Amino acid sequence: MSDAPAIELKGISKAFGPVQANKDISIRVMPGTIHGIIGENGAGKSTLMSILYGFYKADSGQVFINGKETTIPDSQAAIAAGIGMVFQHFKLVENFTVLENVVLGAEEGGRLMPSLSKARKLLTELADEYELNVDPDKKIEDIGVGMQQRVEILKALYRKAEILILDEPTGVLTPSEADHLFRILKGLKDEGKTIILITHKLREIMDVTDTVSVMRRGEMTATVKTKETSPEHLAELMVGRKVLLRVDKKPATPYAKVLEVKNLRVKDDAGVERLKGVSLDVHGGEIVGIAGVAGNGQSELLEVLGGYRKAKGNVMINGEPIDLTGRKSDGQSRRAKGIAHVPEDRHREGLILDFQAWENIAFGYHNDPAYQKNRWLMDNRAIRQDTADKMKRFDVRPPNPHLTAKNFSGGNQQKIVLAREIERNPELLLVGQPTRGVDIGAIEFIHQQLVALRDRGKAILLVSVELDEIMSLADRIIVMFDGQIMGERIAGQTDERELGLLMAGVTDTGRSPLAQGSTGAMRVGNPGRGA
Amino acid sequence: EPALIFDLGGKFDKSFNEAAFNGAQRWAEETGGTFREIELTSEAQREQALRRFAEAGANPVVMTGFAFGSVLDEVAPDYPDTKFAIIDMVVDQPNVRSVVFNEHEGSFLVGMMAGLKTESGTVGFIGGMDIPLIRKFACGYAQGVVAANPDATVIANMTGTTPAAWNDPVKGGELTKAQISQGADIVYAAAGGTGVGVLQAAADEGIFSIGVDSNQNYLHPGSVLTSMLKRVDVAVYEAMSQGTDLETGFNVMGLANYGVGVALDENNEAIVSYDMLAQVYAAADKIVSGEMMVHDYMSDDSCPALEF
Amino acid sequence: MDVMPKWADALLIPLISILIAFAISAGVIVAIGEDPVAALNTMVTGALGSSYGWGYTLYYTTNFIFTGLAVAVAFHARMFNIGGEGQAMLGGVGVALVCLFIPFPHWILALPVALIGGALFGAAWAAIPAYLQAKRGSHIVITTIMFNFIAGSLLVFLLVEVLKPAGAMDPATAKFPEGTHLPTFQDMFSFGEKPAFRGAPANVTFFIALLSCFAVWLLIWRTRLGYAIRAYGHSEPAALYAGISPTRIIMIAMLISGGLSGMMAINAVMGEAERLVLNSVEGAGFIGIAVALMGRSHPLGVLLAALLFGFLYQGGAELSLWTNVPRELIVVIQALVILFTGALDNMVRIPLEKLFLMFRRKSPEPATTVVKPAE
Amino acid sequence: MDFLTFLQISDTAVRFAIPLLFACLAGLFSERAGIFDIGLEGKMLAAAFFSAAIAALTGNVWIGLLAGIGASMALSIIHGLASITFRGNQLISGVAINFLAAGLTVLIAQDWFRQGGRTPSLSDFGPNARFNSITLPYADQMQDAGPLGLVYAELISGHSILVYVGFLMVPLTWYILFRTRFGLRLRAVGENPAAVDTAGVSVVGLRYAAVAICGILCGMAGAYLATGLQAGFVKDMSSGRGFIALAALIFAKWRPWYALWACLLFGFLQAMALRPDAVERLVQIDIPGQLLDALPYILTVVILAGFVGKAIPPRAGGEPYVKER
Ligand SMILES: Nc1ncnc2c1ncn2[C@@H]1O[C@H](COP(=O)(O)OP(=O)(O)OP(=O)(O)O)[C@@H](O)[C@H]1O
Ligand SMILES: Nc1ncnc2c1ncn2[C@@H]1O[C@H](COP(=O)(O)OP(=O)(O)OP(=O)(O)O)[C@@H](O)[C@H]1O
Ligand SMILES: [Mg+2]
Ligand SMILES: [Mg+2]
Repeated sequence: MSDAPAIELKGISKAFGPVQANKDISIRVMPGTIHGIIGENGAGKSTLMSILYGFYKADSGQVFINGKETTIPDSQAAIAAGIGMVFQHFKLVENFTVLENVVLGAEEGGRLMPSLSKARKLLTELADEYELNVDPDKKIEDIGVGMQQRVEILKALYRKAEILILDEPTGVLTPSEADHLFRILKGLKDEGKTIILITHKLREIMDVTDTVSVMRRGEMTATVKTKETSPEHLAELMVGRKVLLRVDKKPATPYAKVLEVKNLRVKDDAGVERLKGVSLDVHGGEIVGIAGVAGNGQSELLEVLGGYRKAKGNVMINGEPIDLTGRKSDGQSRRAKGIAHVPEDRHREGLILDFQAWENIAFGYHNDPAYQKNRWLMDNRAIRQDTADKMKRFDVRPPNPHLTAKNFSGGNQQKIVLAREIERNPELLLVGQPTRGVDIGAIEFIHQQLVALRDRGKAILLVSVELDEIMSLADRIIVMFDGQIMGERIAGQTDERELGLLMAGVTDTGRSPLAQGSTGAMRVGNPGRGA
Repeated sequence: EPALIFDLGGKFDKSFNEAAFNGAQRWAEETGGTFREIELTSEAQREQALRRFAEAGANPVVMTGFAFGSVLDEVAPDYPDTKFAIIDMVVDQPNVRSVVFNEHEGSFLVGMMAGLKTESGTVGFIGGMDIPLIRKFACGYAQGVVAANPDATVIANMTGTTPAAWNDPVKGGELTKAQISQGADIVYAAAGGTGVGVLQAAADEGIFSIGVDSNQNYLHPGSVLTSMLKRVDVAVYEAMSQGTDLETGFNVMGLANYGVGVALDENNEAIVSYDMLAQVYAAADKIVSGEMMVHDYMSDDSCPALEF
Repeated sequence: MDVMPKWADALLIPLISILIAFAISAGVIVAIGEDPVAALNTMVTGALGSSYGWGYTLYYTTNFIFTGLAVAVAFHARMFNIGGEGQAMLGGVGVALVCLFIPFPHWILALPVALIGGALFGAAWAAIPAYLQAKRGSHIVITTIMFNFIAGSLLVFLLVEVLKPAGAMDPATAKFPEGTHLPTFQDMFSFGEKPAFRGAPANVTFFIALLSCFAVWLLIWRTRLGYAIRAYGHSEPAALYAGISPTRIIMIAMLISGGLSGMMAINAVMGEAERLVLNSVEGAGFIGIAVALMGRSHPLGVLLAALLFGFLYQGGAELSLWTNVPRELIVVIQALVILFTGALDNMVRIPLEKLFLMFRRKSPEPATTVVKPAE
Repeated sequence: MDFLTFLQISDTAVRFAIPLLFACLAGLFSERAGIFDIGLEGKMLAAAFFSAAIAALTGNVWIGLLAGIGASMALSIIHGLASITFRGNQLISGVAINFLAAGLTVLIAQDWFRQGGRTPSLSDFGPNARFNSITLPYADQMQDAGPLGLVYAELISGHSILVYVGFLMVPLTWYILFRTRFGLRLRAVGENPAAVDTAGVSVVGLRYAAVAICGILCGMAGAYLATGLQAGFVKDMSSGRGFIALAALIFAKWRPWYALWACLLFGFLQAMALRPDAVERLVQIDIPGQLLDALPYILTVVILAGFVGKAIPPRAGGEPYVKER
């Protein structure tokens, strides 16, 4: 092993049209180490790694591999240089087998059969060596995400990668799967391989990395030794100022029951049950937070309550049952009942990115009589006026109703959605990931607005994968795992450790809905397939 | 300056439209005159072409094909000073000359030749678009076949029911092969451009074919038994010669006035026997003299010799 | 962030694309040994040089407005309706049935009923592909292509076996009765001695087409339904979230689209031929694609593009009448327009965007762009 | 329907199926690589014209075939530019290509031959100007050697070389797609181009290769029409065959062997439409020819609707591969 860095990037810049994703970035990673990269959403982490892997071309900058300057025009060159990458969004061919996916691009010779049988042998060897068990003949679409990730890692190893990049590998994993992954990574490191790990989770950084780099707004703000830093310090580096983690709020004063959910069951398009009999209720004047690893049924719960997924079971709003399957099971009917919804993904659902702000303010409420000029025509002027008012109240910048939604920054886009939903003064507000990809200043504002709505006596059901957010915002916390409710806690009376166990499907017998009639031992459930 | 409008099959269909073109060409060569012409490529152009020629002072305006009928009926009164000639259709307007042919008579004669020539006892007919006019060809042909050879069978197929049937040699070829496999050793094509495919297939498969409208004997010498001449060229030539004094009204061209007939030339003299010719001429004489009647399908929409 | 100002996107790009298409067309004319300037001259005088020429140009324009609007409405719901041809054929059947079997005393009565007949039949023909798309996920493009062919066969069957008057040779219906005769421009605008628009087929339907443009504009940009259609077109998951039913939008958008295609028959069948002939649509359904693409799916754009194609059609007919350039030249031009405004859009857009980006990087933030939130 | 009639209809069906088969396999390569192609019709038409025109001008059908393939390839490249390089809408590009071919063939034909948009008959240019039918050895003797002999003589023998090539294309396509490295990558690029890209293989290169193969096969389809089935080009001679091939492709669920059966079925339907007499004798009712004409399309719609086995297109089909927005 030489002492030249395994990877050295110098002055890397990359722009996507008008967006400067990477600005003059330099970084050194020593061989045989695990190097973490953290940064907010959109900070440019994936872009930087994709450049290293030859997926994108940098506008300028140099790459040195093991001290030698290397040009990486495409992924073929990166593979040749010994780099392997597991992308944030897997790059697998769904209806190919594991084996075919592994060989793809690394076949030997023009005929397929010989390279397949050769690969099969090698694959079993690799799988044994690294505890990466997969059935080579299963189709990708038939295996879970954890398994798919193994295939991605196997792909890299099959190509004899010495440098392995993993982009947010644990986002879709359960804690135990994540632990397994980190064991594997440590094993690889011990063999002298170099690993770059991108993650949002400071805990993981602290646990497994040797050094860590922080990115902000396309720039590399710092690189530090993990041992010499703390989570608080990293968080500060990430957002550029001191982080205030607690929300200022008075204790809740719950009123009558607003939402009552009984035995809700949902199947997805593939027929897999995603909600397996969920029951919960939310009172006016309280925020109920739902915690859980992404893909354990929280999204489906919001979708059912928001009216765009059909389900079985009973749901009542202020004592009135709502339609879960019939003609009145759509979003319009939900809104008529006083349910507002801030969806998890503002780009996919919450906004029409090509609509202007004022059209987005009417979105979902376009049938509101106040927005109509007469029976036939909409009153666009009224909508624009209303929009201007709402934008002012929610401090949307710039407060221009004619600006197209995609031209607002993430935080301001989210404020538009919140303004639209909260200003309706709904009986029940469903909120999914309200601060995903939003900077700290906006987070504070958004949290204040939610608390204010609560204090007006309205019910709020909050779903978030950020445990911190749940803990600071919710009055009551419900933990979901594999489509079921694992347990319920009062916010002030629990801690991250306890919630983390529940999120992993480990439940104590006393309070679990699952445990009734069971022997009372600790149970570990199986994770469902991730979204 | 006269004008000539070709129907959808196009000027060079080797058949109907080409005959018209030849007539106009002959007129141009003999008189040194010039004429305007247009090949229609779409249905909607019909009326436009008529009007534009009339407007531009072309006179007479000659058009080939029954499909002009209803359009001309409408346009003609708008241009009372222009004379029109239409072939294959009767249009009752004071400034229109309607030329129709006794195709059944000519078809009868080629039918006789087929009946005399056939060895298998089965002969075929391939029509273009399935309209009464083409059935008239088929019916005359079948009568001729049976007259010469009472035991013979006639198989008749139409290419289609739309104008596309005039221009589908692929289908024509396949129909021919189908008829050959049913035993036919002579096929008569009355199908415009589709006939090219019929004659080609017949030549490829080594059987005889009969051409139509123009003299098509030269297309595959030794394979085309004869052609049923429909003297569209004469009709066009006459119309153009009469010029602005075009005699309007109804004009029938039959065997009697050399409007239809059979084609004999060096390309088919080897395959047509003297005896055959003698019988055909005799029949022609009888038809002209009125001694023999060939049934016209279009007179009562029925055919004594063939079922459709 | 928008790289280009709106006007560049809406006007500059189509304009450059059309110029490229025309330049290549001129090249084609040269290649077949003709003079493009003379050709253009013939086309302009033939199509725009007389009231007669205008009468044809506007007749074609009317057809293309309907089919262009049809494609545009479907585009707004992000559906590519290639079935305009078949829907217009069926619209023709509807119009013909109405005109043949209801004895109308006057066209004022006949027109609205025939309009409904045409629109209903056209819409019905669009309904099946729409249903299959909405409920069974069958790709609308493929099903509408198939339905064009099925419509063709159906029309032949109807004309040959059912509607053809006995003894007639054309596969066409009988002439419509006098009471259904729509006033042509000649009827409407001939004052004094010399008739204007003599013999040209443009008729009162043109004004219905203009009204339709306005109606579609209102529908798309001023009504809740239009809002829902556009929202669905931009994002299906978002529409679902907002409680907009995809099935409903797909069905309604396609029914409107098919109805508009069907209404074309008023012009071509009732206004011009006054009987249903086999080929009354003549590819107008396909031209609608070009028209909608060029017009950026905006009714005003559709109107202008339809006018351009109306000119091309009439000009092309004149060209083939007086010169040796076959009418297929228009087909080539049409193909090039579709190619450059539709499929090769990015060929013009990418360099242009780079240009604007360069310009913007050099100059300080122009007033229209985003202000980054201050923190 | 007696056996001989059946054989004869089948014989016609084979000839009708071959252009469909070439075009269908062409579409299969393209669509398996994620490039939808509704321009099969146009490519076939262009190839039909250029093969006939060049065969007429040179008197050599093989040169004609090359010219046809060249013309079809040229259109393929336009389609590639539009849908791969410039990431345009593949359907719109296909529509444009169909029009381009319909217009240009007539325009050029008129310019070159002045026969109203057709080429002169190839039989005027000597025996080598078109593909003649080949009588297989002993075909004549086998005629009377029982039903199998009859099948050999009537159905198997007596087609032009391109027919046999067409049938050979089916196993060849299967082999290339499922047994070679190229095939694996080609199928992958139609399912998930990002996977191919990150595996270090050029998406653009693969897709152009697929589009080029599509061009070659469409070229053979067109050449067969004009120089094998017929002896010359007439305007619009593909008459919707490209779309029937597309229908067959969907019907076959994008698989080569199924494609063969689908094309034979559709060819058979077309052949039956030519023989209303035989059909009527067979089913005892008078089926309108138009119904037979429309049947391939109707069947395809039924398949598309998923009532009889769902046809799932390649997942990345129709979408340009966009790495950077
Ligand atoms: N393919 C692309 N085309 C255009 N812009 C892109 C593309 N990929 C990323 N961007 C933009 O570049 C910026 C950096 O994105 P990148 O994906 O690198 O962020 P990230 O740090 O990985 O964020 P996350 O934590 O959400 O994964 C963002 O503004 C993003 O919108
Ligand atoms: N994918 C993209 N395509 C086009 N423009 C983008 C894209 N992503 C971001 N932008 C532009 O970049 C700007 C910054 O967006 P981004 O979401 O990264 O902001 P931010 O700094 O994270 O702000 P906020 O803190 O409010 O989220 C926005 O104004 C937006 O116009
Ligand atoms: Mg990322
Ligand atoms: Mg942001």
